Amino acid sequence: EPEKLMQGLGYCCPVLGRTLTQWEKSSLGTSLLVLRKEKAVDVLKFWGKITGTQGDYFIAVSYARPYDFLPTFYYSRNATDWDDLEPPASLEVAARLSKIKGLLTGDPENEYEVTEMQIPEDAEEGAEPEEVVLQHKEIERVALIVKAIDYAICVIPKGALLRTPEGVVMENPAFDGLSEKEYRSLDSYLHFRPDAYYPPDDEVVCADTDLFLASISLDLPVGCWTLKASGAPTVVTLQNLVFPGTACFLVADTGEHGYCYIGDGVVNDDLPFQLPPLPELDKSGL
Amino acid sequence: EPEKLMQGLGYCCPVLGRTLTQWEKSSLGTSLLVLRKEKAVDVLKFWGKITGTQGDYFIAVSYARPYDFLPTFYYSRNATDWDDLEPPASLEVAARLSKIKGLLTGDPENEYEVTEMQIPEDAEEGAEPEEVVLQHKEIERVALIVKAIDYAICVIPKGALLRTPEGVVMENPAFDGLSEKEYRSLDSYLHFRPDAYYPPDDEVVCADTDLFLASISLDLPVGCWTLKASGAPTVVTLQNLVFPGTACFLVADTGEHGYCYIGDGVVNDDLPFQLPPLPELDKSGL
Amino acid sequence: DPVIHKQSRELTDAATKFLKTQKLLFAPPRDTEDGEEVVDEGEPNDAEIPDIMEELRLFESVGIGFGPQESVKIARAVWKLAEDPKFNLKNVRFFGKILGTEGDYYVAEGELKEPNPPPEEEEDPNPNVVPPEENGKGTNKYNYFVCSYPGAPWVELPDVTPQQIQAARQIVRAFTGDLDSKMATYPPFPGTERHYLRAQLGRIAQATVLVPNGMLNPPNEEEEEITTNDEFEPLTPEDLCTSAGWVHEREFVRLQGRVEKWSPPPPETDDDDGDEPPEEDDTEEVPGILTSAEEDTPIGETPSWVGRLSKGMPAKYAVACLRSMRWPGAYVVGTYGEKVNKFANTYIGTGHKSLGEAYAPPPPPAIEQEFDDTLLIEQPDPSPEEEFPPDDEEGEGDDDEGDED
Amino acid sequence: DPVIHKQSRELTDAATKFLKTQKLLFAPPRDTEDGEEVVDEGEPNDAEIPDIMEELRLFESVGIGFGPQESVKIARAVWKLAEDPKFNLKNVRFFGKILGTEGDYYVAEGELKEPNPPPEEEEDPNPNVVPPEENGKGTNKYNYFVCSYPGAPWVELPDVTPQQIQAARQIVRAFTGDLDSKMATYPPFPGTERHYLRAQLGRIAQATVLVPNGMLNPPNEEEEEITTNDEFEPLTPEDLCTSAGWVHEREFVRLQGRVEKWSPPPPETDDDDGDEPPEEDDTEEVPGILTSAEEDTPIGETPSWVGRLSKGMPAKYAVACLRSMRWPGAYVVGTYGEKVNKFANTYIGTGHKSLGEAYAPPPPPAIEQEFDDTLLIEQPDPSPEEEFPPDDEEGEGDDDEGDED
Repeated sequence: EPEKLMQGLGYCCPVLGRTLTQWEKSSLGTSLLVLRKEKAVDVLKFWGKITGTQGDYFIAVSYARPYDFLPTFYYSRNATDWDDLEPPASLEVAARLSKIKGLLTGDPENEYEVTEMQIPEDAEEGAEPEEVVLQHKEIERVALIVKAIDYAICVIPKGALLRTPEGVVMENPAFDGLSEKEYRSLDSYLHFRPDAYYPPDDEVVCADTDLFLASISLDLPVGCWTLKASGAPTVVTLQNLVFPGTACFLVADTGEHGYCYIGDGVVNDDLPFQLPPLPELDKSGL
Repeated sequence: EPEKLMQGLGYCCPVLGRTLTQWEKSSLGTSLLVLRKEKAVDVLKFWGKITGTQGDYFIAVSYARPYDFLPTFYYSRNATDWDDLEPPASLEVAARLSKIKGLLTGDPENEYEVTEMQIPEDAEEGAEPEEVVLQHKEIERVALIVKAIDYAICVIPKGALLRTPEGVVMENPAFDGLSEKEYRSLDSYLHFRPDAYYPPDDEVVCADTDLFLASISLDLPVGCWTLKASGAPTVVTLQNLVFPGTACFLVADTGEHGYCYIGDGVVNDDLPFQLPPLPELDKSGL
Repeated sequence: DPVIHKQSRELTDAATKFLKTQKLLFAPPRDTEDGEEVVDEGEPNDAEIPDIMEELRLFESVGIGFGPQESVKIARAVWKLAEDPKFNLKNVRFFGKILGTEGDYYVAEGELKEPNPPPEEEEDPNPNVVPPEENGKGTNKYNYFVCSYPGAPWVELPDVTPQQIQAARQIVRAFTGDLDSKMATYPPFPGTERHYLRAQLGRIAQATVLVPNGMLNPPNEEEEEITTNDEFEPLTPEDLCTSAGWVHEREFVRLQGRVEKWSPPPPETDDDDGDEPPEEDDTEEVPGILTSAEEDTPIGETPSWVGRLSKGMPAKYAVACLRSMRWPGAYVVGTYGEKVNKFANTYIGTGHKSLGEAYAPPPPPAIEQEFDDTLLIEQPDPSPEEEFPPDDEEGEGDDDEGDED
Repeated sequence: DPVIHKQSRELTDAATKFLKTQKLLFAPPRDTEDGEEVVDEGEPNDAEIPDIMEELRLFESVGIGFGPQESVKIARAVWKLAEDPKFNLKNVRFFGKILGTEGDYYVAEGELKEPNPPPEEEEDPNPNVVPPEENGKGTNKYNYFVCSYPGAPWVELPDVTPQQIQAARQIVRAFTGDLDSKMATYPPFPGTERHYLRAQLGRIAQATVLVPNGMLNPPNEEEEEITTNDEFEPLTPEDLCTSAGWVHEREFVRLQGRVEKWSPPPPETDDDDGDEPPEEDDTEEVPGILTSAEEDTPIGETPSWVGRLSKGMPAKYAVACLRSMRWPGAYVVGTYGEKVNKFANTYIGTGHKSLGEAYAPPPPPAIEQEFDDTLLIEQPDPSPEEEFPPDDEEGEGDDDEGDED
């Protein structure tokens, strides 16, 4: 929420080491309220900032409630003027986009070329695939990055949402935080992935509802989530090391929670090598 | 609340033009949590800062609930270590203290001398009053100033509290802010003065309960309250011009509210001369 | 940020308009989408402006300021003013904020590249009335710009007249936030709140704008203007923490309401108002330029300036703050840099001078020349002080001859 | 601030202890009430420290930082370190933060007034093993201090050995936050996380500590040390926004893991490990002192440094930021001052160098001399990259000879 932006950032910044500038905070504080009014949405949240070499993308997200719908993302280049961030057109496009590496520039119109083997549509049957050069705009990459990160880090504490027998997902009005034992365990944090939400990248679409509210402790690679409770007492922060720049927070005794991302959108592929062996293995090995 | 300190200050600072330094905010954020733990109180709020020539007093206040009890004040000179702020010993002492003028120094032990005409206790009946020099410490003045200001600015929006038929005062769980029409009217803001609370200075003790939850629109001099809604939209701020440095805020659509004081404790005696004539009179007069 | 939100929120139209105005503050200057608000009259102006964010940080470290969000908006609003070709400013700074009863004024102060032309002469100027100084000189050296919130349009205030300065010295009246509100005061003030505001801003600036002692050279035989002292050794925070570390930058305003003395033409017939005895004026001792702030008249036992150092950091990096007891709300901050002193002035207050005692309106003039219908308003209930004015009028007198105006 | 509060809150004992430790950060240094925590061993030390709050403001204006509250705690914690007579520092600065999986390290870097004495000689030093540089020189010129949160006690890290530097260059391993955790890596690392941390900090500093180009004079005939250039004209933010505006301040670390070249004694019998061919070392071309950051080796098509200017303020006051692509998390910021460039370095990251391609462990040595039981641990599941290491090994080689270490 725009009104809670400062508070949420206050929890996330100390663990991220990255922050919004005063300028950005001030501008967002104004422009998100206008955006919420213009889009006439109930829930509008600041989602994060993706840094390019020349400019940044500010991302906001709105949800319709009850929560059975896709989140809608918006982006802004100056934290003032907002546009819709269209999701990748198809899984195919998403897969293609995910092949583009390197830093973003900050210019949504920046063109990337992807070379791909394709069978021409008008070709005869049995024709050889040909090399095709496809052009994509940077903003499409941004949309994919946002989806991928959101898929990974949209996390809610256990008990914050509930599903009615009719299948409607809604906030649990009785939720008031987690106990100390609970908030120190990864098992208490669940992925929020509404059914209609398709996974990014080239993963298989998973239509069953297990992904919705699955515990993050099952995420791979093992150890990709860190949980720290050292900042303010009663505030827990989670970070997904696969996406450096992510932070989720929970105020344990009030149940307030949220997440944000400030980073350059790069995935840490080396994580499996970086993580120390699991404690048990460590013991047996030495 | 320590947790909401930043948010409250965020509403008050723009109208005050005075703020806590980063240092002070950071220190208060830690030490108030420790104080709440040590005093084992439910509600502990930052109340304000009183500036002296050499040092400052930071003031916090705790309430017991239900609200039939006196607020308890605490003070700190470094925003880290807290002591109890004892209320003035008696109305007599309060009256005497109110005669001391001039700026505070910031040293609680600083001694002030007050010369007073008194009839010596051991004197015969009908004896003439003699000039007596009495010494008072600065911290006693601070306590009086805090009481006086709190009496004036402890304001709650209409509907935020309710009194049960048994006379118990408690928060109204259904309170969720004021409508636009309401929040723009001074009539919607009420003094919070629990019965047991005695007025400062040399006013008559008012035992009846009218003072409790009286509207601030009746305060004198007429025009001493200013109401501004220009900061963030949906946030209203009130200032009592008799005590420059006071600010109350209300987030109109959520009902969050609070107040704080940042100033040197000086009362604006010239206010009646400064205020322009009331609009009606103005019209008829010109 | 939290996922759950309790209730839908409707902004009022007024709030929406306010937000949209403020949003323009952040929009890139010449890149606004809806054509309506674009100020595209040629190149942006290149007025010099100080590093406002840095200045606001100095103030923040001694407890003065509007909070981080508002600070950004203020800095941006002043920058927009500096860039606006319409105002054609040579330099501009954020002056401060005047707190009013219904609304506030954010104030910027600057010099024009080309001074405004003098207003058209009145048909029959009274030769005995002290004339105003022309724009760009003396009391009108600086121009003032006000807006009611950062992002709202800036309004240029008119030049001040000696009569307004004189009247402003005799009244205390709260600002309402409406530039056109009537001044129903006794003694009467010639003008509306707009002129009163301009007069007070000038008085405040003259009395409270300080620079570190030694940083500027007074005019001498070689240089007629004030020059920067190239050999200046930056002062330490301790030095800057006493009034001896600072000198007044602005020129003294005489009793007659001008910086440069004006002598009336030799009287032909003695028909003056009796109010302005020009001979007395001749005896006025005027402090020189760059007078030390140490010499400002104290308010009774309270010194005119009280100094404090910011806390919590090594002494070398402390920020020194002097606050004016004479004009509560006026602050000057300074800090030691490697080769320079960073410093800044501001004023955040109700625009009133502290008299050191309860205000008592001046006694009515001996003979009323003309019926003044602005006096026909009802006065607020008199306070005890008003009904029984204190005998001691020294403070008042002191004040008018003293350190300022 | 709101009057109403919903529920009572109980802090856990751990949280209370944490808060009380942090509270001490703010307590006046020698005025703590409960005697237990008072460090009262003589006068406070007078280590030079930069204006950390100002530095953190520069970082904040380009989006790097921990938020205002944490910033104050960090500044205060570093100040406490500077004042602590136990550490006897000549100077100290906030270096940055290493993010670990279980906990983080806040890092300070400084020089000691008196270098630590060399550790006691091992009984029979292998004459062919590259000896470490002594404290206060070369790779051990600076000492590093870490704590797990601002207010927690500072721990001094040990000096680094050439062997540790060499091993650190070949592994990527996340930090856990526990200084004593074992280094179960391949190739093996001689030491615990403590030593690995020290080695990485040294590598980061060497590769990413920059100063504005021209501010320092390289050693010449007259002066043997680096001196400050008194004629230096401050660079503009635009200058500081490219790697050409900056030079490396730290000396280059050779392949052998030392700044100063060490030549082994002439071999008597050829029984060396085969790992350290001293002759090859002779051919190493070492960049001179104060090399331009422009010459750093790019990572494929990505330049080694990417520059950005802060937004929203006049260009003159913009803050320039270079971020290192080689060491993601390393930043240098600089701004134009009236007579000086303010600038600062920091590192906030996981402590890993970017290789520009997926990491592949080096191939095992040709002949294993001795059975190393630290290798007996289970490896994590190999990723495709690991199973099929990319053919192209250039980036890797580039990297080791390149701009850093």
